[in-house]
Amino acid sequence: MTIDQQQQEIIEEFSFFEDWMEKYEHIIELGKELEPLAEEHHIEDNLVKGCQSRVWLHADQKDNHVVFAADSDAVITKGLVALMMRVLNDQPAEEVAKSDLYFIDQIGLKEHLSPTRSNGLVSMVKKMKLYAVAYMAKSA
Amino acid sequence: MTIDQQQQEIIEEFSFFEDWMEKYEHIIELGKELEPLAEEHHIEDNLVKGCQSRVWLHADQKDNHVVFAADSDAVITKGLVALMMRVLNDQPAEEVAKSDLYFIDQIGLKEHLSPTRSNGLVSMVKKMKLYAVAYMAKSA
Amino acid sequence: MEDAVLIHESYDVDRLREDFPVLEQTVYGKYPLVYLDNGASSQKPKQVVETMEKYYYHHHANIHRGVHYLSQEATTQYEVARDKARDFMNAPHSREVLFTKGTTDGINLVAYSYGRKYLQEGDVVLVSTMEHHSNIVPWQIVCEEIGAKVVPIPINEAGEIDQEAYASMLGPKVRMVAVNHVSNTLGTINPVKDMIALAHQHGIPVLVDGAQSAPHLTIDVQDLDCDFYAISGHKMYGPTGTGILYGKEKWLDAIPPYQGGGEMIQTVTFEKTTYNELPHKFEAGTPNIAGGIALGAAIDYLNSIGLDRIAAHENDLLEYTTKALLEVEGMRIIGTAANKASVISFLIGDIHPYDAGTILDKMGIAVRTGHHCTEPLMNRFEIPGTVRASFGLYNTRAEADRLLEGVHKVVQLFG
Amino acid sequence: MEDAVLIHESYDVDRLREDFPVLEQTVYGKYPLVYLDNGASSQKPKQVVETMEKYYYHHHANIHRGVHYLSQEATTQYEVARDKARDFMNAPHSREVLFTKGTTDGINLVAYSYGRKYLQEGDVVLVSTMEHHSNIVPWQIVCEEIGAKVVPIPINEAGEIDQEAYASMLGPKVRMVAVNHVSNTLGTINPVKDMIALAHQHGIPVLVDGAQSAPHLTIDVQDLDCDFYAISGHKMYGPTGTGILYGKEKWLDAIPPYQGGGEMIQTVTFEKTTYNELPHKFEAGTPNIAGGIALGAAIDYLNSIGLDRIAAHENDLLEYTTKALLEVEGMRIIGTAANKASVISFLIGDIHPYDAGTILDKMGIAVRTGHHCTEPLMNRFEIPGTVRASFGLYNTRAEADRLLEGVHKVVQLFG
Ligand SMILES: Cc1ncc(COP(=O)(O)O)c(C=O)c1O
Ligand SMILES: Cc1ncc(COP(=O)(O)O)c(C=O)c1O
Repeated sequence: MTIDQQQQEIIEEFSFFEDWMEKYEHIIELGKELEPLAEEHHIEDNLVKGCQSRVWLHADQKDNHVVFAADSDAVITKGLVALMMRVLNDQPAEEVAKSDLYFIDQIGLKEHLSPTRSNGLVSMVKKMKLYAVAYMAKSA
Repeated sequence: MTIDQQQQEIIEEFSFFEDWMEKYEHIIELGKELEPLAEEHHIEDNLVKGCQSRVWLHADQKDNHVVFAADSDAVITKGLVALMMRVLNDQPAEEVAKSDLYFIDQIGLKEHLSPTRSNGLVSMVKKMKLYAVAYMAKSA
Repeated sequence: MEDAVLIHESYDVDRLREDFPVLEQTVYGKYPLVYLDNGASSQKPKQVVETMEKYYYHHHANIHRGVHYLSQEATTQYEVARDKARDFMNAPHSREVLFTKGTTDGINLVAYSYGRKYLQEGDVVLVSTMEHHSNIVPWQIVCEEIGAKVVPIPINEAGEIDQEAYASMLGPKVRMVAVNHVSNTLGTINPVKDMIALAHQHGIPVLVDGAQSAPHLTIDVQDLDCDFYAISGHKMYGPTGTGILYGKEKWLDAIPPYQGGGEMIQTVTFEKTTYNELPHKFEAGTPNIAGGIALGAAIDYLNSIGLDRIAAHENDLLEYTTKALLEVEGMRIIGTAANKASVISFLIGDIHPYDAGTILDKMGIAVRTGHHCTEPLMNRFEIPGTVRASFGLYNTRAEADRLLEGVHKVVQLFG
Repeated sequence: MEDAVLIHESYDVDRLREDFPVLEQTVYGKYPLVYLDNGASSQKPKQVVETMEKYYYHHHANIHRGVHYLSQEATTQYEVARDKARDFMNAPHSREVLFTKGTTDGINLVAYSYGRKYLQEGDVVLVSTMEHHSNIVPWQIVCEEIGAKVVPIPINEAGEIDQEAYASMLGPKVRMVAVNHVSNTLGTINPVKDMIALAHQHGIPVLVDGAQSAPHLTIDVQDLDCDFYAISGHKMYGPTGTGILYGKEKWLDAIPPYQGGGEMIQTVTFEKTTYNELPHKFEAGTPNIAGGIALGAAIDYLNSIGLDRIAAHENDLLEYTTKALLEVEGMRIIGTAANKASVISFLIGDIHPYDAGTILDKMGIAVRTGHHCTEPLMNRFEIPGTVRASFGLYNTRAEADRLLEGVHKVVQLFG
């Protein structure tokens, strides 16, 4: 699936929830289910600092695709990380670099991506795109 | 005349004025008539700094009395200085030291004695009393 | 006990809430706001906002040195506000009462001006482990420049300063003790009076960070005998961008000015500039005139209720909430000092504060989460942060119940 | 000429005056207030005061790092205000736009942080002879500490910076040029763009004191290519206790922080503290949140009228008043630069400014008298001070006539 198809799928998935509680329950579920980040990647270098919660992001390259693995110490952040992974993981570097992540807004979680939220998500997304750009440069 | 008598006299004098304009005309008159301060007393040491206008104050002792001479570069300040002189000049040091200068308030010129007015008057009055206290100490 | 009931009954919190229009709102469409983030900033009563409005609509002008009517009027109001602040802290003289932007600004002033005059290489500034960054970083900056050191006084598990350790750390190299009166994270009320007396035995001055005490305790700088005391307007129901720094005249006279500019000078030439008298020496530039005057209104407001009665009300909420929270499984309260103000930091099991805070927020309950600008304290307790509920004069038991309801929901979701 | 009339006609000053309730009063019982002290501080339109009120009644909370609704809301509003300030000055990035207490605060920040990093013994800071104390004393303080020198650039009789002298003074020892855009005493609009270009040829950065330009001129920091630009909110129809400092990112990155505290750190430990990114690195402590947001409203207000139209209106008042004043015998206008903003400083014969100001005040006309915090300038002209009338967007020709009436009265009384 393309990045946009993934976003559409998530938007649809969230459209069934009646209120924020159901939505958050789902996010928490996703957070708990997120594929664990290998212990060796829980390192300072992979740490994306947020003041409220911390995010670890590991990136790798496979063909022209970027492969991410990530984790957070807060479950809600982790759930949002999981959504980001569904959208951006294992996608062509070029697509990641130019992606417009409108789904967060559309599922009503915009505030979590506010730069003042300090939960590490904004910085994580920025970093994911930077990785993508870097890989593109390398393979160019 | 005592300090209080002088104050009463001034209050009466000012009670005849119909409006501020007449009052200020009188003050300006008094300012212009103020006995000039001898050139040799126009010195840094006698300067009472105000930010808006400057006052020079010279003090001397005669018997138990304090004798003042003063000047200002602004005419209105000079007029007020003249009033102060009438009240405090050549009075017993003790009386000067403990004097309560209510006349300024009663003739409606309180604002000129506000510490924030920066016209040098407040500092001058403070200095006059300090002189009086100093002379009392000397003669005690 | 009967007295406590009396105080409680005569404290008409519903009436007081009417003074705070901001409290009347619902958030996220359906939840009446429960504002429990008073430690970060309190709300403002109408009396304060209306004072600013009145000032701007009738009296505004730049102050000091203006000859005209409005300027005299504005100056008088500003200086009256200073007098109110003096009374509020029981400072001996108004010239020892400086207007600042807030506690941070006040502490920076002291760190800069006192530090530059009295700190030397190898000297020590003692701060407690529970200090707010605002009472650590300014000292680090000046100490680094001079080659001095900021050394933390340890605290115990309850979150109280280790007084024995403190006594043993005082010595000839120590040039300043800087501690808060009330901890913003733990709620601990520190025995600053005793600590000051002890420091003075060694000839060491003490700065008290009163950001959290001002809205809760009666401050008496003469009784404390502190050398400096800094508070923020916005935490005591006053406007943002305001604060007061009390300093003993002997220090304020001795130390160099902080900022340069208008107001703070006597005369300026390119050869030699001389400085104005106190308090102006430390008040460069056009001040926050409307803010200062409105801070005076906040002080009037606090006095009209009475800090004692406010404290009694808040203590009731503190006890009530603490007791109820402790019944939640896995509840851990960070900060269990014997003497506490109405601040409760907690963690539930291994639920992350951000998770808890997010859900509480969604239920309309405003608490703060994170390190509360006290990272060394977080490191001391080896925790990433806490959830902090802090009460103000307008909070109610019903709101405490809402918090508890929220906590139960959090447990249900993450437990 | 027709264009000028058009601008004038379409500028509905009576309408605008309705936005300023403070102007409606009579002073001393019978004189409608004529407020001509805008150079010291301007009045505030309802739009600004109502913004503060609305903020406090609906949105207040401490900003940044708060997870809850109100905090997010307040943060957003504050950052939107920063963006407005960025647009107002045409700064490239919001992170180059720092909130301050005012111009004095902004200049002190630069003097401290830039000075500490780049000034060395024997270095020179150039300022003009017409600088406000706020752009002299901060430099004197840091220079004295470091052993550098503040050197004045001379001005001519008209009150213009001597550009030849300036060019000749630039050299390898000069580490900073600090000049105002518009002189608060003379009204002179300085050719800062050319001066900056010249300084840059020598690799010297330039700070522009924009306290007086902000309410009158369009500021474009990219076009000017200035390194720092400082303004005050209270002089541009915004609240007291606010200001903006623009700084080029390269400098703000390179220089050390100014105040220490919350907000401005990345992490704090007693071993090592690291600083936050721009703009936060320079914004320690809880800021003047309501003030910043209301400053945004002041910018909106100015934009809604248009600075060009305001300037045209004020220039009309300047010309009209200057011409009429010059007909008074003994009139001496201090500051006759070719390029002037709406500030008129004058002396009549040897009438003392304090005398003139006192009588004008009694007639309800608010002007400023004294040295206007520019003592070196007073020394340059060998005068004790001036009477200064400064116009704002709401002043009228009828008010200028009142000033003239007052001046005639002064002449009659003291002449
Ligand atoms: C040219 C100039 N610079 C600096 C200042 C200082 O501004 P503030 O007092 O707002 O800090 C002023 C205000 O009087 C000014 O006119
Ligand atoms: C104990 C303590 N000190 C200092 C501060 C800093 O106060 P402000 O941000 O108002 O400068 C705070 C506020 O968070 C605090 O709680």
